[in-house]
Amino acid sequence: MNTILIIGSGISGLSAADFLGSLGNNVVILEKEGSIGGKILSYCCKATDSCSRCGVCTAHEKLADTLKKKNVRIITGTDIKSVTNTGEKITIKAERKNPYIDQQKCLDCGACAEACPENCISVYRRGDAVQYIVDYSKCRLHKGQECDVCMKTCPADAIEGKAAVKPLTLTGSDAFIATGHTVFDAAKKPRYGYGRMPNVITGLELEEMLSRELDFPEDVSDVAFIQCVGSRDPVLGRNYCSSVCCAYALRMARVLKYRKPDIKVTVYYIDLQAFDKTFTRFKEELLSLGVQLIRGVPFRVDELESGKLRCMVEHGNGDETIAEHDKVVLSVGMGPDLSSGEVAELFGLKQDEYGFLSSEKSNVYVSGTCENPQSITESIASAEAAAVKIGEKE
Amino acid sequence: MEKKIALYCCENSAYKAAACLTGPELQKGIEIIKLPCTGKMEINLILKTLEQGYAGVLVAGCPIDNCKYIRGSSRAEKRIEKTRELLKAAGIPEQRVRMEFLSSVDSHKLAGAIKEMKQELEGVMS
Amino acid sequence: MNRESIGVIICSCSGRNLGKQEIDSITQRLSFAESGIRNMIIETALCGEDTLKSLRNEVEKKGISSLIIAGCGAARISGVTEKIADALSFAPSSILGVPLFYSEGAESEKNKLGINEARVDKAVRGISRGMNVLTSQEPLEIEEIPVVQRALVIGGGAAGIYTADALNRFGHETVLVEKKDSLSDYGIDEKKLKDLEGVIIHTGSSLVSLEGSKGNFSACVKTPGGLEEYQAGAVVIASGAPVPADPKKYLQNRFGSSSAVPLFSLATAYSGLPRIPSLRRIGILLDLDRDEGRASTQMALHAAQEIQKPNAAEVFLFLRDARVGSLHLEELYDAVRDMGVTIVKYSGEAKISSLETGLQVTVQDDGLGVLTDYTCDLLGISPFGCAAEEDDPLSEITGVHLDDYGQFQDNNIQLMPVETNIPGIFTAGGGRGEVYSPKVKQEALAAAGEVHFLLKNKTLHLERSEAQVDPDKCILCLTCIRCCPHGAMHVNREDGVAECSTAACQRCGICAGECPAKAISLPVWTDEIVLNQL
Amino acid sequence: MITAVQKPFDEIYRTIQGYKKLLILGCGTCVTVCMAGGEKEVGVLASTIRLANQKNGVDMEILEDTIERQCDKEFFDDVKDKIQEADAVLSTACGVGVQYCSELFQGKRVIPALNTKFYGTNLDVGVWSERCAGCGDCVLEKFGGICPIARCSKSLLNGPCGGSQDGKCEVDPEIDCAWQLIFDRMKELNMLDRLEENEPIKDWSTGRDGGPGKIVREDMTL
Repeated sequence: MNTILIIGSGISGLSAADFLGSLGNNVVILEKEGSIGGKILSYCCKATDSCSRCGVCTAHEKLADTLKKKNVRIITGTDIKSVTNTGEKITIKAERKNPYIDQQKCLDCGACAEACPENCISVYRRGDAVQYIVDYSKCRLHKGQECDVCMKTCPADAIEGKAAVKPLTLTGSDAFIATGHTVFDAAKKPRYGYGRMPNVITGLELEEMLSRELDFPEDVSDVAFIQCVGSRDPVLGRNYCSSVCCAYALRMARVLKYRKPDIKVTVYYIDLQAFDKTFTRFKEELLSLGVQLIRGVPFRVDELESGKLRCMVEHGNGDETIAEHDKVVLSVGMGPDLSSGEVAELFGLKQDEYGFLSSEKSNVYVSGTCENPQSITESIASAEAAAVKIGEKE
Repeated sequence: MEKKIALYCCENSAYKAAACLTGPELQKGIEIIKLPCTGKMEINLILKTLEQGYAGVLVAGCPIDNCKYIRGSSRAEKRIEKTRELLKAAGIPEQRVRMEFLSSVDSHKLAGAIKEMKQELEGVMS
Repeated sequence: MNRESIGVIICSCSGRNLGKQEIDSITQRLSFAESGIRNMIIETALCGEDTLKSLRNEVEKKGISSLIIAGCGAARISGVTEKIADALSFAPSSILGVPLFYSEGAESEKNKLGINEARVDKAVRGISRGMNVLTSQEPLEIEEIPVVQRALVIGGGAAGIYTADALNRFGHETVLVEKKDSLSDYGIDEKKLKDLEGVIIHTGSSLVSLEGSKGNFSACVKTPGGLEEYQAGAVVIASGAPVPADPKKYLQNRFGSSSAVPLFSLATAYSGLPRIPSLRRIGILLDLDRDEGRASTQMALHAAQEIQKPNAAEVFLFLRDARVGSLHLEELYDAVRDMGVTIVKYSGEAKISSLETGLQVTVQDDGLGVLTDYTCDLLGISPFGCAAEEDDPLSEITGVHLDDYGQFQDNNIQLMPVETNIPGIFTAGGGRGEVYSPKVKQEALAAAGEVHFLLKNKTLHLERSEAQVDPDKCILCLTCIRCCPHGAMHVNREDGVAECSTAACQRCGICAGECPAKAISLPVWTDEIVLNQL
Repeated sequence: MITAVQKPFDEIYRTIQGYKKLLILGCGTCVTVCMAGGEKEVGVLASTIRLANQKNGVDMEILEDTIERQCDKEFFDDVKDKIQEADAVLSTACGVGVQYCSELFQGKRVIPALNTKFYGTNLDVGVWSERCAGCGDCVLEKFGGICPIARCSKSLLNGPCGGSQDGKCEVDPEIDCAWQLIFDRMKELNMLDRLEENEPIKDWSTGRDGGPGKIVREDMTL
């Protein structure tokens, strides 16, 4: 049976692992971070009483399903050092950070988190998925001290490592690149005041807020979303539509209206991207809820003395819309992951002018948001499609 | 009288969300009952639960269009509505039965619903 | 199930979950001896590999055939029970997990040596309930259903061809059925078509009936040579977007003018032609009845480019929003705009009225904020923006639901990308919603993957836990048959009662909830079992 | 099929006051199909009454049972004892079942829980529609299979009244005008000329107007 090496444990990598594992392949997922799941961990469920089909719950189910697979191994905290590819065999030399928690062996007893003298270990518990995540920056091992408290405490021998890192060598027949994306750094668009004005936040930050809290801050009664921040912007060298931002912004607008019906929500956009199978219905629902959709994105955001944020939009006919909001959410677009260049070099992949990856090698596959911006369901489809190609080879 | 709530959970969504609930105040006086789908929830099952002395029945299922079985939670929604009508007709506070829609990753919504229901019951049952 | 064959495991991993004294207290309170349960195993680190081995021995020695496992949090317990069921080769329904929540975690530290009554209580109640459940149910049989090693693909467009091709490569016998007289080549590279060698292709054919369920469908296909019967293990619907059957005629009828033509014939009609003097102003209209997606936008942009390139005419592109949500579409959009194509983004409805020559398009121009008229000598309209005149008959034949737009597959995230409400039937491509061309192939491959996943097992091993109909109570009111979302219920004509298919039933219990005669029950979830949890 | 709907709860609840032991008796045929009085509905009704009793401090024991049909005496055999034991029977059968039950058990109070509606069809889950009025002299052959007696609000036999508008009835715009349906159907069947024939005044004595109906099949009587 083949061993397939998957780089990245986001939704795309997990979907591929789930599929390939179910077909009986041995799968090893290498994950750079200390946690499994990639970006989905911070996304919120965007359902009200009815689902808006964002896919965050299904992504978590994929995560839990994959964790249950015996022939899928997931190694977190891994840095890839070198890759050799003979065309038949791929050898990856990597370094794994310790302490390493094998989430598949973990019994969720919580002993390690309690025992850790530096409180490095936190629990991520959502849906079916439970993970114990190490914050390496606080860990004694990574400060050059000796420590094996967590390792000794674990009743399931799920924690490994006395030294700070462990070198690994992995071989496989195929490599599956699913390194994901990084969202645009909103501070690079200083006109919107991100980083300077506390009430200007990114879509990702709103996701995190909504995924943890039920109540939106009391004093916030007027929220505006600004679309296409870092997308469709040739000046920034990002002349492409990130395709998912309209989806998440409009879905979150709906959630805000649901949780706090009096809240005023405005969405400033260039073009609304249809993202649902029956998008017109979705749009009609938003309008009936009173969400204001305004074509045109503000030129800048000003903070007034009252603390309000003023947005000014100039329309095609010279008219202006000036409105004040309590909070402005910047819908930051997807860009290639910061590690893309490195990954491209290691695996001999092509990078397009924006930095997105593609593969011309017969045993290296690329899928998910490292290939181009896409939604969760599209990522699942693209991962399965690529996995099918690996499956066909047998 | 202790105001106990029977929390009927769809095993695909709310049950998982309930499993992630921490905070003892939320679990006190809550009995979690697993269902394969809220579409299995019959009106009579709710009424029988109330007969057994539970102050409230909270049925938590997948948001509409998120039901693994397509129409389970929308069927449940209608049945719960019908149950509330029945209770109202019988002079029993309809707040004792409630439906909540949440996905498996929305634990905090469940916590909020339980809290709200407890308060409501406090109001109608004193 | 008799009590002697039930084993109880209380996981005491790390002593954190439950301490020694607490376990003793539980044992005492459950008074196993009295209740007839003699099998009590306590293990630490329950799911370790070593434990599983000793557990297997223990289970065999004591003749245990069902287990209650108390331990873990609810999130983990199902994983643990699955793992143990797997290791012991137990049927899933004969292992019950009783989660011991961790919410009192902080307290446990304090009480490590003492007894936390709340926790003990929870465990005792949970285990007693579990015993009630297990004793009230009979062990379920496992049915082995052979899977027909053949796939049926409906639709010979890009999605269907890519699906059939991938299935062919997997080595599955594949039947491809296409309504038109030839397979489409739109969106496919030529090489692919040759690879379909080995696929049984019926063109000019259509599916007329489909019976059976996952693993064993029997299909009747009407071909030019007569009716063909096929058995198939899985079906893929790739029948294309629901658009008017004859878009050209439809548009002519609707707008009373031959100047309204389908978008896809516009570019081809125009390409390579010299400037046609009478056709000076060409319009392209998107989002007529509903908002469209990237595929239509791409098609419109290409058409605009083709016409504008030789500067043959003045081109107007009317759309509600430019759907450019993919790499390189934005660039195409910019290029088209830079070429001089007038792009009008409108809001609300577009009104089209017929003139003596040509058409007039009246839209609320979103940029200018005014109602504006545009006259066009020819107007290309995207048929994907037009509502289909009638539902696809395939929906009726296969039982696959349509969404609000008449597209296959309910608008339900659990089914996406390629599953449908009927187990064993998948869908890919434009038929399930407008799909951008590069994604069509991905969906097709994903669908092929799902089919392969189903067919690679020669038999389905299914627990007989499907909905049970009590023939004495069933009055054949048809409620269950009409309500079952998975098409699993049907009439057993011999006995005159409703019957449930083991393979199609998804064990959701919707039918049991609906049955007015209370004739249906779900074995693992009878009312007693549910109420027992209280 | 006979269709029925449940009476308002407060009406039912008023009528059962004063009994210490109440049997709720379901019927497993027509009213089960129309979801008004089958085993499930009996359970729901019983639970609701128990809850109301709990709240009002009423001491009442409630028994539940459902038999195959309440319009045939043999089916009552299974519940004979229960009926005797109870102070009253709350029957969720149609009017036939309620009467027959009280006929069989002389001296026992039998209370109807349903309002019997009409002979109808189950158009879809949860939707029933009247199709027959039981007039005793079927005219469907003349009207393309659409009954003007049951489906025209005024039971007109010689064409629509003046209140038919856009195919809808003046009594309620939700109701299709039966005569529009008949016209369309006959046109489809190419039999419009048949509608030219004058329909004589109907003899209503074959139905309700002739007094309570009775059928005797001599060849079948024992």
